[in-house]
Amino acid sequence: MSIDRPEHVSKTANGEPVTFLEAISEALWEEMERDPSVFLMGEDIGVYGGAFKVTRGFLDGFGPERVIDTPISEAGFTGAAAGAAHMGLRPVVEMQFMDFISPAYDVITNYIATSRYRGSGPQPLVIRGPVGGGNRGGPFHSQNVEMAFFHTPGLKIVYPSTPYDAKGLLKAAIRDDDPVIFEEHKGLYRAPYLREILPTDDYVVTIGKARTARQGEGLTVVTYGLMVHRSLEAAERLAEEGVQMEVLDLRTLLPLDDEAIMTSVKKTGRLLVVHEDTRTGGIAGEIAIRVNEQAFEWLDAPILRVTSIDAPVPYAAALEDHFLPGVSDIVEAARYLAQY
Amino acid sequence: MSIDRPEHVSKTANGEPVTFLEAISEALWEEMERDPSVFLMGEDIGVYGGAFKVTRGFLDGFGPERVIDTPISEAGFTGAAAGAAHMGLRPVVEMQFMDFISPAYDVITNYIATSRYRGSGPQPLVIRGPVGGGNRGGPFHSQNVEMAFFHTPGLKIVYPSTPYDAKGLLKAAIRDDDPVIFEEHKGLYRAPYLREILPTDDYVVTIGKARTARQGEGLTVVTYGLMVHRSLEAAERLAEEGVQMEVLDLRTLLPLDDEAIMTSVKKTGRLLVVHEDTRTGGIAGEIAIRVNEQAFEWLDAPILRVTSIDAPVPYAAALEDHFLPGVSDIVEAARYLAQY
Amino acid sequence: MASDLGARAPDPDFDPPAFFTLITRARALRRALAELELSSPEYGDPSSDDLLRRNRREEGVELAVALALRARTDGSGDILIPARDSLAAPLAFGATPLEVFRQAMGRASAPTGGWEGGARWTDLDRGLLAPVSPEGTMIEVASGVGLSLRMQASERIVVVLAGDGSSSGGAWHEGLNFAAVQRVPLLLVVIRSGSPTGAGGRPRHSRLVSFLDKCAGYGIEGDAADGDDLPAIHRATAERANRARSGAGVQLLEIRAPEADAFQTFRSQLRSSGEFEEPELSRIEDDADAELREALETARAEPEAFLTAGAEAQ
Amino acid sequence: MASDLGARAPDPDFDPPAFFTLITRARALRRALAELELSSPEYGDPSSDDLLRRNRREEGVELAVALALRARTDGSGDILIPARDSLAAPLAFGATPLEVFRQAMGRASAPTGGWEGGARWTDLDRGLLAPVSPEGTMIEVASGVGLSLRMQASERIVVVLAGDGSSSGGAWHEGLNFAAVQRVPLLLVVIRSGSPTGAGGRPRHSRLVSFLDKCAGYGIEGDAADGDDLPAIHRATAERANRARSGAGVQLLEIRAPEADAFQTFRSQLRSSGEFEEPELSRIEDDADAELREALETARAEPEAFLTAGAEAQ
Ligand SMILES: Cc1ncc(C[n+]2csc(CCOP(=O)(O)OP(=O)(O)O)c2C)c(N)n1
Ligand SMILES: Cc1ncc(C[n+]2csc(CCOP(=O)(O)OP(=O)(O)O)c2C)c(N)n1
Ligand SMILES: [Mg+2]
Ligand SMILES: [Mg+2]
Repeated sequence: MSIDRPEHVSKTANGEPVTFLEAISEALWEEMERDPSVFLMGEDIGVYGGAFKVTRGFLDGFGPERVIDTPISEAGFTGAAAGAAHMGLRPVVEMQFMDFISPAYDVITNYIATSRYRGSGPQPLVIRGPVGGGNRGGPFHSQNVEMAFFHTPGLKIVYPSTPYDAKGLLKAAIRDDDPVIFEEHKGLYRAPYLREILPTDDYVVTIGKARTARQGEGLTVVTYGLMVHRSLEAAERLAEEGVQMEVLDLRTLLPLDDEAIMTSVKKTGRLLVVHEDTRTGGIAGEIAIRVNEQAFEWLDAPILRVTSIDAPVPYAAALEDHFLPGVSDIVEAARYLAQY
Repeated sequence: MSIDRPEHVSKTANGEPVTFLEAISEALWEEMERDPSVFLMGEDIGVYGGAFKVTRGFLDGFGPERVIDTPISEAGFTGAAAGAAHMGLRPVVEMQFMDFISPAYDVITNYIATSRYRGSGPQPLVIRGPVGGGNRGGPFHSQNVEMAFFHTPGLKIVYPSTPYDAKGLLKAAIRDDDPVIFEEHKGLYRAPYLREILPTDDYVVTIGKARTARQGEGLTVVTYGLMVHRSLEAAERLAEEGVQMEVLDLRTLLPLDDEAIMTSVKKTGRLLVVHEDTRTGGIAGEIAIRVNEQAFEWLDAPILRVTSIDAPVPYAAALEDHFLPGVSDIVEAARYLAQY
Repeated sequence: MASDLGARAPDPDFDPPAFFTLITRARALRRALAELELSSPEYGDPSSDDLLRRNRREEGVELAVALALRARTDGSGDILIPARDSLAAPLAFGATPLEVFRQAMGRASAPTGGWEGGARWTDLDRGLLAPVSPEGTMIEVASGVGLSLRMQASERIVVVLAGDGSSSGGAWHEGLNFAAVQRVPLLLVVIRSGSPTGAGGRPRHSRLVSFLDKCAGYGIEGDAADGDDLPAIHRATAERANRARSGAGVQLLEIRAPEADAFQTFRSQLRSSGEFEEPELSRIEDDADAELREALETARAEPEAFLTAGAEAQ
Repeated sequence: MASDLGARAPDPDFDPPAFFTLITRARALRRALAELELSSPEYGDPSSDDLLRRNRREEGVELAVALALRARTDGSGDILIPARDSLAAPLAFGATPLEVFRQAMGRASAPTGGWEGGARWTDLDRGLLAPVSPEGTMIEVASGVGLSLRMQASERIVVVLAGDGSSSGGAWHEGLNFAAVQRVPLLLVVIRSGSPTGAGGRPRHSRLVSFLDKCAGYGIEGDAADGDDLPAIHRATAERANRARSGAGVQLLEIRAPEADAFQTFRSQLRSSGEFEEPELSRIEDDADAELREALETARAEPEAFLTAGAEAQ
């Protein structure tokens, strides 16, 4: 299939740098071109092009059978994706904001995640959408949703931090036979500092593999999403103090890349987990117990974490800034660990 | 208000021992007698008396305004409970099986849990129902649901292991101004070994306080629900080997009783977390990182865990037995830790 | 109630002998499972097994519906999503008692290898898609199955069997609405059990009088049939299925609560109509019993399900 | 469209001056918020703010509805659950522009102390219950509010304002069905925006023609009114509210998509009908502007919200 590509999904082909958001659009476009079984569903993704314009021009390119504007019915269209996946299609559904995935919690955890176990076969589908705070979106347009699903066997969860990874991981997710929840931080979508030139060749980034975003010997920071960049900023500051922080970008949260985590922890002996999601029941806990199980003897200090506070994401700017983990919170915790 | 109590909720008054299930029935009955704002909603709880007969006789005792047979509509009646709670009532809703709480995930996490933060006031309601495996119930009648909600600020989660605690904690939950998720393990409901004579006086068990189910110096097992009894069995076996296991029954999962956990860990230096819920993303992680944060220097060994495996609860007996954590799994892990 | 088969408009496709064979097998299977105390895996508490269970009278309804559909074994037929505790309809789509026993007994040889019980497994070649317990979910899933069929411009349809109570749930609504908007070839068969007034000890699920009253609100088509009138159910199913096949979008078929024991009624009708002699009927029953006995023994002798290493990760 | 106020059956309770004052304030408030670039807190992406936002023409509808209800300040009135981005209806129930500014600007003095924005706060004395974003949830919550009112045998009712799109969600269905089954005094006002055919760039949410077609399926009562005919909306609301008050159970009121700018239309009607002179209208507008300016300045000067120690645990 060959469809005239609109300019905004041709940047890589033209050798131009792309934003995080454009990388996602390109991944979707290219997978739809490559594989006619891939199709999209979501609220306002067609005529309107999506709340964040990720699918602008897609309806024209692929038509209404493959770019389906749905009712406001997250459970309905996610369940429909499950049905279509049984029939050999590869649906990619967009949650307008990932906060609105919760009406689909039942069908995702009880139907989609269990399908393979129940002998009903694979569920090659992707649920993607914007997450994260810092946009003054208040409690229902700012959530991170990983911990709602992290506990559910049968799902994969991907949360990229760069355009390169976003494109490669989304392609991998679409080609994966398991259901993948794909989180896109709104703070990354159009961040100018992330623009990068991507390979013109088709590539994927393997699901389940972390990435060392910065090498260091002093301590390990395990993080993902927007917090990768906050952590890198913190690392710069700490480097001035002579502390070399290693930053591990998980990229995939489920399954966790135990090997990458343990390798780094065994090297540095100190672990700080940084996540934007709220504290209690955040992913830091699972990482901590895995390190206990697999690398306890290498620990020179307690495993610590920097996270949002335990509350809904507040609306007011001042509250939200206080709520979110900041660079200085990371610097402080890392310094403490380095000196431990 | 004084209503003739049927015999099956009069055992304590008559000085007879009660089962776990009867303790729950008594708590509900007594709270409804004490406080006219308490009322019940759920599927088949009225005419039929509930799938497990927890509310047998309640419709006769309190009438259809206070014992409401609902449609199969977990989101609907849980949302209705939220509305009634705003109006000064204290609804107690029953999930026929807690597995079916998932359609209500949205209203619980986004509405009920956030109400107080959003300035909409407290939500004095209880969501209770049967949980847990071992009954050959298959993937949809066996789940533990704590980790679906543990990550949500604004909720409390209670999971008792004895008739005494079940009665006292359910009363406390009903009187609490915050929303409480109350898990009742089916394996405890009618277990003869749990029958006990309860105080005839009105009493509550404070939410948020763990209980030392067995004293020991060798290592700490932190657990809850049915696994308390499995752990006590393991403790007996280990005692024969000279290992003294302390068993801490959390009783409340959210908020966690950090103080009790740290006190025990500081005493034994060794921690094993045992939960029936599946492994990845289970509560063991949060406990592990809290111990790292608060008691790392006291640890003489890695924090380990014994859990179900990462899968839906299987239907077949042989699979389910393999899936669930057994006494020998606990013995083995505890022995390893004691010898570490 | 179809008190007189012959007096109705003839339904050339309704095949009483085939029907009798199936209902005999279905009934024998349910009884065997009940004897195994395995018929109600959903309820650990034995005191609740009289609750909520699909009324056995619905066996007749299920078969009358299923026999009006295109059951194939090569993946070219209709897709049937049975109710959570259906047995009869899956049999009509080629599920075997042996498979059901293996499921119920948690055998390694069971279609789901022990992960699920009952007639809840998926075999798309036979057009069987396994339901999950949470009510309504399967209508959402069916909307996507139907969407795919529509995209393929196939003549196949997807059929969901559901109780009336499930209509109170959000999943029922979202699935039906999405399917309606997308005009997918979906036939939803609502089998009523409760009385609409909430009388008779059954809780009230809705204030509607007939499910047909729901059609306009979704912009879909519908029909209703008496739960005891098996030929009428068969005919109405065939009509609705044809509408769905021909692009008319979602079809709803309401089956009013059956009151008679379909097996007994049907059996005496077959005899009194002179279509069958007693020995013939007895032979069919004996065959079913023999099949079941053999299947049961086979399943019993087979090894239990086991977890292969790394099964957690599948 | 109410092209001629005087020609209609008189609605003694519809009070044009009160209405004009409120719509003037509501409109001024919305404009001020828009200027503050705070009117659309839900969308971080500025390019999407033309999408999905409550059409400002709906201000007239909201007020015509709200003014037909019992707004009290001592907790004895009706309970209003506005739409997620309502401004006009809350004003009619006693919310003040100052409070809205405080919310929007995240002031410590805001009714929610900075935790939420917009006119989304709860004050049951004034009968205001804050909506959350997920569509449909508030109908579930309203069913429980109504249940409580019914238990108290009060004459109060609960009223939900909602868009048409939210009707596709499970929460909408479960809430409405539960309320219908329980016969609670709930009035659901559905304000249509999209075209039912999905034309005009708006996605299709349903195949229904009118929301009244949903009533029989839930066993509830309903009525419809033209979105531009404010007195008709007012009258229909009052009628439905009375039905709910008198125990007739759930009421649905469909408001067909308004097409005119209610403020402009209403203003010229007031003038051409001779009821008001231009100076009088201008004075009302100036008063509203003055109120808003003052409120804005007050809110601006106030301190930002802050987290008190231990706020996490609340
Ligand atoms: C969402 C959900 N809640 C609760 C249950 C538990 N449950 C199993 S069967 C049943 C009754 C179903 O009634 P109906 O849909 O009318 O089916 P029938 O048994 O009458 O055929 C219930 C409540 C469930 N399966 N799903
Ligand atoms: C469950 C859910 N999904 C998605 C959204 C995002 N969203 C906000 S407004 C809106 C459109 C609402 O349409 P409608 O109910 O018709 O209201 P209108 O804006 O037309 O008045 C959507 C999809 C939401 N609020 N809730
Ligand atoms: Mg039924
Ligand atoms: Mg609308």
